[in-house]
Formats: sequence, C-alpha cells, structure tokens
Amino acid sequence: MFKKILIANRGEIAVRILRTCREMGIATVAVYSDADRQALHALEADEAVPIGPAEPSQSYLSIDRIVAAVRQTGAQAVHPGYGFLAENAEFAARCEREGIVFIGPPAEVIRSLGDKITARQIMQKSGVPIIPGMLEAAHDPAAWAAGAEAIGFPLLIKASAGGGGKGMRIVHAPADLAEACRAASREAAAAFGDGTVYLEKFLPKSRHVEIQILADHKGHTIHLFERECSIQRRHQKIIEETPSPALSPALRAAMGRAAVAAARAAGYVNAGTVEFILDPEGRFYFLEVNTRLQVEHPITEMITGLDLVRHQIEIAAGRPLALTQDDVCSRGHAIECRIYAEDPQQNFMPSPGRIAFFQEPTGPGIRNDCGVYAGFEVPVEYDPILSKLVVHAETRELAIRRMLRALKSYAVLGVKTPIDFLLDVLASAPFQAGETYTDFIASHFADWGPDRQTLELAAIAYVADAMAPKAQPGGRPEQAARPGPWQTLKHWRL
Amino acid sequence: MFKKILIANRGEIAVRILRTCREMGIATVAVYSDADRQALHALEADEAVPIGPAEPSQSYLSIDRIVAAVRQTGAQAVHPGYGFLAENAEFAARCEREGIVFIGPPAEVIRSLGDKITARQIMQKSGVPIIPGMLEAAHDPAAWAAGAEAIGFPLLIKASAGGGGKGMRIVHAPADLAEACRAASREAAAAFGDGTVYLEKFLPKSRHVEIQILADHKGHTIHLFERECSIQRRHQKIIEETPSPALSPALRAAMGRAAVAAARAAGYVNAGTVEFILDPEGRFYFLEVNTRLQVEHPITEMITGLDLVRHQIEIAAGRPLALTQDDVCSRGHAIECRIYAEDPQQNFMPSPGRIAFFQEPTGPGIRNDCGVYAGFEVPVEYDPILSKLVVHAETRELAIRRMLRALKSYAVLGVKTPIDFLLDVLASAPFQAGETYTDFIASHFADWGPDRQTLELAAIAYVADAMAPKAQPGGRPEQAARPGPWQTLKHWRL
Amino acid sequence: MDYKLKHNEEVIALAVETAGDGLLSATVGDKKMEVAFARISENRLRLVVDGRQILAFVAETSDGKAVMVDGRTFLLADERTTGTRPRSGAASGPKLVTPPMPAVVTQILVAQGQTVEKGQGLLVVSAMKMDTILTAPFAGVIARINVAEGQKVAPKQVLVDIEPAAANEEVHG
Amino acid sequence: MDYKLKHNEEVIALAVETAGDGLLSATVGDKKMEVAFARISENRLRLVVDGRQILAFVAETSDGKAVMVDGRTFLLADERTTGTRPRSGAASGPKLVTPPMPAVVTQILVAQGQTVEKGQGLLVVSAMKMDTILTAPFAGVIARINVAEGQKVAPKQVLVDIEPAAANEEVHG
Repeated sequence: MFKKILIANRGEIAVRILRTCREMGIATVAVYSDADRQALHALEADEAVPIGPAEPSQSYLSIDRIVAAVRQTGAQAVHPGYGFLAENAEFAARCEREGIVFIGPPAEVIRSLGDKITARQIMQKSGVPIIPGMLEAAHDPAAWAAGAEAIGFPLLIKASAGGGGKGMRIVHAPADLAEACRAASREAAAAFGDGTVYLEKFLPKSRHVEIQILADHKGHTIHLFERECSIQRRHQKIIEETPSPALSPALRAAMGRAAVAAARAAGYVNAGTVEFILDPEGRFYFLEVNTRLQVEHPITEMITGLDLVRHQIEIAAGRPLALTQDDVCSRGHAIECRIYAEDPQQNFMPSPGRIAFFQEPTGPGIRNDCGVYAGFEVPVEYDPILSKLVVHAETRELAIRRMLRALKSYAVLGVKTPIDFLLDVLASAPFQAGETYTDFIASHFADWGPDRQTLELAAIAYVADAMAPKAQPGGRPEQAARPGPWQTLKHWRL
Repeated sequence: MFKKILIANRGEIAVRILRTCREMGIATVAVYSDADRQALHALEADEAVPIGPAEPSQSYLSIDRIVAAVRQTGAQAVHPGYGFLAENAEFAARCEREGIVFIGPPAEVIRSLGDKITARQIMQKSGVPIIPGMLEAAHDPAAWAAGAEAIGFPLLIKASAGGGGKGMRIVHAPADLAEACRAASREAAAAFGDGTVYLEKFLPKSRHVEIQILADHKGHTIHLFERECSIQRRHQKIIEETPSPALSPALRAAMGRAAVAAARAAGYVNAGTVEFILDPEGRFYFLEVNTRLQVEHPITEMITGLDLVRHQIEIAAGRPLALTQDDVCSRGHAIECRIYAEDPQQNFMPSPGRIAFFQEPTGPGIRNDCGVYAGFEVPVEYDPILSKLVVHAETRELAIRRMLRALKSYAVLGVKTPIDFLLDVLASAPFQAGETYTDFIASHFADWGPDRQTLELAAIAYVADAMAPKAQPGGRPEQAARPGPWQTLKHWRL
Repeated sequence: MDYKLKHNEEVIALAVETAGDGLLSATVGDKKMEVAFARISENRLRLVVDGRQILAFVAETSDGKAVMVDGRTFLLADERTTGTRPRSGAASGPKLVTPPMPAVVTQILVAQGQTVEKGQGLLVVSAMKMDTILTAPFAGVIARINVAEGQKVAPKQVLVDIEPAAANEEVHG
Repeated sequence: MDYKLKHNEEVIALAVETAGDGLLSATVGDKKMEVAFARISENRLRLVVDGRQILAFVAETSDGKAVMVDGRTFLLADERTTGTRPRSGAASGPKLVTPPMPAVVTQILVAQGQTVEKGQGLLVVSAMKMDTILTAPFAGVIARINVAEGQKVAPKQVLVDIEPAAANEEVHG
C-alpha cells in the first residue's frame, strides 16, 4: 500500500479523501493556492504545499506544479478528487510517465470517454442504449440539417468535448438550427479549445439517473446501484438520492448491467459513474461516463456501507476487488443536499465571503462532508460548494424527514446558502411524490421566495439580540455570570 | 401517533430522543433542573419545563414533578431515556394509572425483572441458562454457607434489587463469607431500601455480551444481535462494539434465541436488552434484563440501519412491529466510546466544570451523540457522560482505525476526558486481537499514563499560543487581517 | 420602541415593548407576539415565542446581522443605522455597471471612447466558476474603465463609467 | 527564552529561540525541534514541527491552559505565573481534608470535638453519581467542620480542621 498520497484538490472533497487516507495509515499531502492558506484541507493534512496564486490555471490546474509538489514530498500516488485535473487525460498520462500512481482510470480511458462522440461510439458498439442522434461530428449547416432531419425536433446541440452545460443548446425549430450550432461551437471552442458539436434528441420530461461502478485491474467490474440526480439548477445537481424513486428492481438490474457493460467496453479501471437519461416510459439512454469520484458518492456509501475512496486507493495500488456483485446490497434510503455559497433568491448567484458563524447538523444518520469552518473566507475563485449534507434512514419518507430536521439545524451565517430553498423543495408535494425530473426547479420553484413567517421570527430574534446582554471579554455571556456556587467558590478560603 | 412527547431525562440521551421525535413530527417537551437551565436538551426541545432543584431526587427523580410537567404541557407519552426513572416500576405504574403512555415495558414487567432473584426464576423456568447459584434469597449465615457449599468458591454476592456494582462482593474463601454477606446487605439496604442478597458462581475470565430485543404488544419479539460490552472501569462500560469478536454465527443465533425466549418469558414489550455473561468456553449465562433503551444502543442502530427510538415510540403507540427476524441483518462493525467528564489518570474520578472549547469529530461513518457544547458548565450532580462517539465501518479493523482517527480529532478542553486513554486502549494489541474480557483495564491498563511525546508537542503548542498574535475584538485573528483585496475594497469608491 | 428592519428591498416594522427582564412583546403588522429571550452564547439566543421555544443564531456581517431561525437565514439591517440600502444586485439599480457579487474581471469587451448600445456587453466577471456578462444600462460613450482584467471587484463598485448618449443625466454611483 | 511548564507534578523545561515571524526552535531535554506556527482562530493553532503539520487546540481554563494535540489533552501552566501548583487531588497532599474534585457533601460522619483515628471516615462527598469517603489524614480531634450536608465544595477547600493528636503541627491549608 502507498505510504503517502498527495491530494490534488481542495475543499470538502480534499478533506474527505484525507480522512480515508488517515484511516488507512497513509500520510497525506495537501496542496493549496494563495487563497487557500487557511483552507480546511490545507490545515488537516500531514503536510501542506503551496502551489501558486489563487487563479486555478496557475495552481490547482497546473500539472507542472502538482507534479513538482509530488516530487518534493515523495508522495507515491495522487488523488485528483473531482473537478480540476480529475478528468484531465494529459495529467493522468504525465503521472503514468513519471511513475506516479494516478488514482483513477488510465489516461487513455479518460481520453476516449472524455470525447462524447467517441464515448457514444464505444457504447453503441457494445450494445449500451444511447440517446438517438449523431455518431459523428458535424461541421457545417448541411450536415447539421441532415442530422436534425433524422432526429427530429426538439433537439439538443452538445459539445463533444463538453461538460457543465457549456456549448449546449436546445433547438425547437429548423430555422434556429444553424445559428444555434454556430453559437454552441464558438462557446465550446472558447471553453474547451475544441468547437466540435453534435446533435441528439432532446428528451424534455426525463430523469438523470447514474450508476456507480467499481472495476479492478483484472477487469472485475461491479456496480453499486444508482443515484437519482434530476434536481438541478443551472445544469448543476443540487439534490441527489438513492434508490431512485423511479426504478423498479428489474429496471435497476438492467441499468446496472448496462453500466457494467459500458465500463467493460471502455476498459474502465477504478471508480466511475455511468450517467443515463431515463424517460417517463422507463427507457434509459447512455449519457456519459464520469471518470472520477462523483460529488454525490456519499449517498452510495450510505446505502452500501462501503468507503468508495478506500476502494479507489486499493484498486490503484493494484489490489483485486474483493467484492462480488452479490456481496453488495442496498440498505435504506440516502439523500444528499449540496450546500453552496449562493443566493437562491437571485438565480443561485455565487455568494463568496467570510463565514461569521457555522454550526453543522448532527445526529443519527447524518453526515456532513464539509470544507469550511467559522472564520474562513470562502474564496471567489473556486466552486461554491461549502459542504454536502447527507442523511440515511430506513425509508425515503424517513430520509426526507431526517434531511428536513438536519437542514433546520444547519447554521451558516455570513454567506448565502440554499438551505431554506432546499427545505421548501424537500417539503414539497412533488418531491415527496418522487416526481423528480430535470425540469423540477423550473416547473415548481421558479418564483421561490423566503418564508414570511420565519422572517418575522428572525426580526424578533434581531431585536432580542440587540437587547440581550453581550458577552464579556472572557467569552462567557453575562447571563451565566449570575453568582452561582462555582463563582462564589473562588472567594473561599484556599 | 402521539402529538407530543415529554422526555423525562437530560443530556445526550434526551437530545438523541428529541431528534427522532422531531423527525416523526412529534412535538417535544424537555424538563430541566436548576443546574440544567442552559443544557442542550433544554435548549433544543419545542418546550422546556423547569422541574426543580439540581438534586436529582427533587427534579429528574421526582415522579410528581414529571407527571405535573406532562399535565401542564399536554404531552401524551413520556420517554424515560436511561437512568433516572427509566427502570422505576412505580413511575411506569403511575403513568399507566394516569393515562400517560410510558415508552417502555409495562410496570409489572419492570418490577419482576428489576428483582434479580425473580428474574433468575423466570429465566430458569423457561430454559434460559442462568449463572449457577441461588434461586432464593438468603438472610442468615447458615443459608449463605449452604448456598456457598453448593456453588463453590470464588463466588459473587449480589443484591437482588441491585445494579451498578452496589451490594456486590467477590468472596474467595468460606471464612470471609458471612461478614461479606452482611456488608453487602447493609450496602444494598442503604442504596435500594432492600438488603436482600444472594450468591452466584464468580466467573473470573468472562465477557459481557448483551442482546438487543424488540417486542410489540402482540408478543411478536425479535432480536437485533449482540453488543460486546466487556471493557469497563468501575463496573461501568466505556467501550462497546458489535459484532462481538467472540461470537460465532451459531453462538450468535443461540444467544439471540435465548434472549427472545427470555423476553417472551417475562412478557416483555418495547425495546430491551438481555445481558449475558459469556465464558471463554463459549457458554453463556443470563445476567439481567435492562428494561429500557441502553446507553450503547447506537452501535446496534449502525449495524442494523434501524432507529431504535422510533421503534420504541411506534410500539408504545400500539403499532405492531413490522420487522420479522429475517428482515434484520447486520452490516459492518460498529464501536462506541463513552466520553465521560473524568480523569483516567486518577482512577476515572469525575471532572465537572466548564467546557472552554469543544470540537466534535466528523466524517464518513462517525456519529457523536452529544449533550454538551462549548461554554456549557457540566454539572456536578449528574452522570458524567458528555457524549458517545460511535463509528461504523466495513470491518472491525477498519472500525478501530476510524475510531482512532475520530478520537484524535475530538477536542474537549476545560474538563478532563478519557479520550487519550481510549486512544491507547484502541491501539493496544489485546484490544485489536479481540481479547476483550471484563478484567481488560485492570489487566492491561492499570498503570496507564499520558503519552510523553505528545506532551512535548503540547508544550510547544503552549509556547506558540503565547507568541501568536491574539484575536482582535471582532473575533478575527490579526493574521487574517493582513490587507487583502477584500479589506482594501472597503475604502473604495462606493 | 419601534424597529424598522430592512430585508432586501423590504422594511419590516416591529413595535416592541419590553415587559421586564428578558421579556418583550412585538407587534408585526396586526400580529402581536409575546416573547421571552435569553442569550446562550455570543451567536445563539433562546426565544420562546407564544409558548414555542426557538433557537436563533445571529452574527454580524458587513451588511447587517445574519439571523437564522429554523434553518432559514435572513440578512437584516436596522434602517436607522444604515445610510445605504443593504447590498443586493437588484438594489444597485440598473443604472450602474457593477458586479452582482464579489468577482474577478476576466474580460473587458470595450475600450474608452467607444460608443455602446443599451444592453451591449461591456465586461465579463467570474465568481466561483460562474461567468456573468455586465451590459450597458443605457446607450452612450465609455467615459472611463475603472478596472483591469484579473482584478477583484465587489458589488456597488462602478467598473465602467458611461457618458449617456441622450439627455440622460450622467450616472456614477 | 526559557519556559518552565507544569504538568501535574512535573515541570517541562523548554529552551525556545525565535527564528523570525512565526518560526521558533524549541529544545526539550536533548531534543531540538524546528517549529513554524500560525494562529487559525482563537483556540486553534497550526504547527509544523520538523516537517509534520499538527493542529493544536488551546483554551484558557481556571487552572492553566488546556492544550490538545492528536487527541491528547494536557493541562499546562507557566511556572512563573502560577503561585500555587496546578490543582490536583494528589497535589493537595495527604494532610488536608479536601475533595479531589468539585462535589456535593452528602454525609458528615463525625462531630466537632470528636477524637478520630488516622484513616477514619469523616464525610462523604458525591460528584456525578460517584461517592467518595474523605478520611482523616492523621489522628486527632475534630476542631471544626467547615461545611454542611448538601453543600457544594471544590478541591483545595478544607472541609474539616483537625487538631493533631501528637506533636504534629496543625494543618489548615
């Protein structure tokens, strides 16, 4: 097993990875940019190496600086987390060349699955259902028109190198096609350095369901069930759960088999996620493979009782996967809410700043994967995720109730968060009925506003705070200072 | 289902119960003594009722005051937690008479199982193995001598009304018997108002293994596997785990069956625990039934995925138990460490006082059932338990490693705790080998002292703390105040 | 005593009467509430409002007090002590070229002296991986660009001054 | 600069040299350690000791600073600033009748003027459900009982004064 691992990431995921390393007896190296000198991941590691300015391209995205930090500390392996260099084939290849173990799939697998058209070709060849649409890039209006003709409207333009909604357009009518394709291509070129786009059928009322897989170097591949991730804002997930309320046991088994087939077809090794679109008729279509640890992996850990990061590390160290498909079973229901620094009242605009007060929810079945603390200045340069609040309970209904309780006791003061928005989503009838489609927020919460009645209570709390005696220098509120026996004791004869 | 429940307890267990109530949509009433005005359980409930002075007999043990608080708030049921009135048959009977639901077994069951001789008779009649010894009370030297003759030495004198080690004596030779019986009887009379003692065989190298059971009003009874609770100081458990390293699947099944038989024989309803002594040859003997929620119930919740408090409340509300024995399965390994306010260097002497700083461990598979917070003054009047740190992982080895990591990140400053002692116990070879017998601490940790090397690091931290600039009034350390762009911004043109 | 508390664009008026140590009654609109209150720690208060106990969390921030009740957090400021409105993208009005949140300028799309149309993109700011294009609130000529690419900026800060094309008054801030 | 820090009955001597802002070298016994340090918050410090990063937690208590490193907490006091020894049951010595921890007096077993043997039980104190019998440290006559049943008491507080039977000096505290 590795003696030392460098975690090429920041925030909650870096903290989460280093905890598993510590439990495995592996020394940890954190890297941090100038903006992250006081970041939790940099504080909690055994060593912390500065890697440059706040700007991601000069620190967390700089392959040279990460590799130099590995060399400097003598780490044997790198865990990339998610985001940053996690799906960067060039980084994985560089590690391979330099004899550093990259905790993830081989560079070549990242490369082929990172290109969406190539990934679609691989899946189609191995019989995994794909969304009806093009299997080749198209670069001119004639090719776009021909593709559109075959697919029908509405359709979706996608960037082959894409991700995160960039270079994506929905087109409802032929007249808009050419201009939309050109715009999408420009956007993709700017974002990914590759303007290649292709066309797919648009499935308006659909769900986003993904399957977690684990594969070792010997080709032994299993799945760890699904995650339902349909509830999104700005094309980013905000609530995930497992099991999906939409899957029957038969459909779950079929999707699991398809995911394993997809992983095998791609020569996949390590933990990965096969994303599918599920239509209301129960038909599912391959969307893409995320060749890394997924943000929402904790809900899978909750229902399976497995530590995915530990399995990633063991696979990367060359160990065979000791689990068989039959060993894995799902228990209970888990939900994750992503707690971003953002303002749900202003279209989820980011809200960086200093966290003035912070209190995490606690209790049975609650886990909060967190990267911040009271007093920390949440930097403007990075992803706004503060923590992932995860609950586990016996049933979906109980998990929802547990999440509601947890959210109600989660105090984050100083930056805005969607906690109150999430409370209303979780309490809503469509969510409780499991009607979780990708248009959920647009359909049900487009004009969300904060709760009036609680606002009045908050106003009263404001007044009470102004009236209640403040703390003395020692930090002890005056109230507690009314003379009790323990105060009195100090004046007694010693 | 109940609309409102009063929790007749304090500290971590009251907090834990009210969280489940909240998740069930049940309003909560806390009661608190004068010493507990600022206690967490009193703060977190929907209503909090003062019930009298700090002295337990005038508050938490006062049946009249608890019943008055129920009447005042309109609660329909009372959850007694553990300790205080939890196993008080008179309190349960009073509730029954007044039409208040007592969340626990019927008063009559508490009464008969609370008398150890009666409990032994019940068990023997229904074929549950009991420790060789007397089945009748003995009140004079002749009866004691006759009993001892039949049992052999060493033997144990026990108080029939007893608990917590009071009225208990080990006797190694006939010459000491009469005087020891008289002393034990006096002690029992003083503690329980009943001086009845009896004799049992003393099993020196043994384990304490208990089985959790659940029974509904229709007599449907299941068990939720065992808890190994052998590691004790001053006859009080300090580390518990499940599964027990000593149980084979066959032995587990046999003990589970015995526990269910014991519960049925006693007419048991609600959650309870059947305690057994397990000898090194794998023979087990009935010890007693705890007719309440057990302190260490969380480890059972971790491996079964069930919320025991919710099941208690549902059973008390008259619902049939929906689970069958086959529905319940055990996953992974769970360990609990009790974090007491006590000094492991001074024979675990209590250490009440003000908590100056408090930071709980977090992360996957970690749960901390906690009743205190930074700034809270831990009262001298009550049980010294601050929290119960619980971990869950795939295997025993991984659970131990997880617990070590959790303990290392648990900061409790201001009162003494056994955290560093627990670290050394968990890291020790005999613990890791599963050699957990009731004499564990006496055998391996009698002359424990704190770690030298860490003491030196702490001394360096002391010096660094004296040198590092202190916080400004605003609470922000000076360090963070070096002018960054966000500070500078304030002076810009608005 | 009366309080006027600003929340976003709204003012909440409370009529508050103290009723002894740690007791008050508050009237909001036509609703009167009896409140007992006590401080638990610097940032925590215990309230009993019409019999229901509530834990409230309060912290000072640069824009007022953040107050959390039942998982819902509100930014409140006493109108008497705030000269300006609480910061808010919407509150800054459509007449200023200012970022809606703390951000970094990633691209400047215009030059000094250039004529711009209403709605034309002027610069791109980025915060937490989200890009926002700031557009011209009215037609005119770019009088001054106050920032450079790579620079950190904050709400209310005027990034570009525009000389209005027509009879509009000039708008700075 | 030299520090002498008391931990229980022991004194830890550190020779400390500062080596620039946030840097020091400390010698304990014959071991020299290079240390970088920075404050994270009021109670948290980041240390790098010979290359290994450590989070330390520090809080003032009535008996000195409580310092936690790697899950192990130590109560340390600067010998120069402490007139008396840090409180400890053992430190109070065997000559005083004083409780080992904050406690409540539950029973008084002797009366003023009564002659007691060395080791005879004088009173019972209770803390957190644990009873402790305080015994006579030497033979003598009970000169004064300073407490009543039900009263809260603390370490170092003398609960009973005993007039020694023999040539012993009288001991108060």
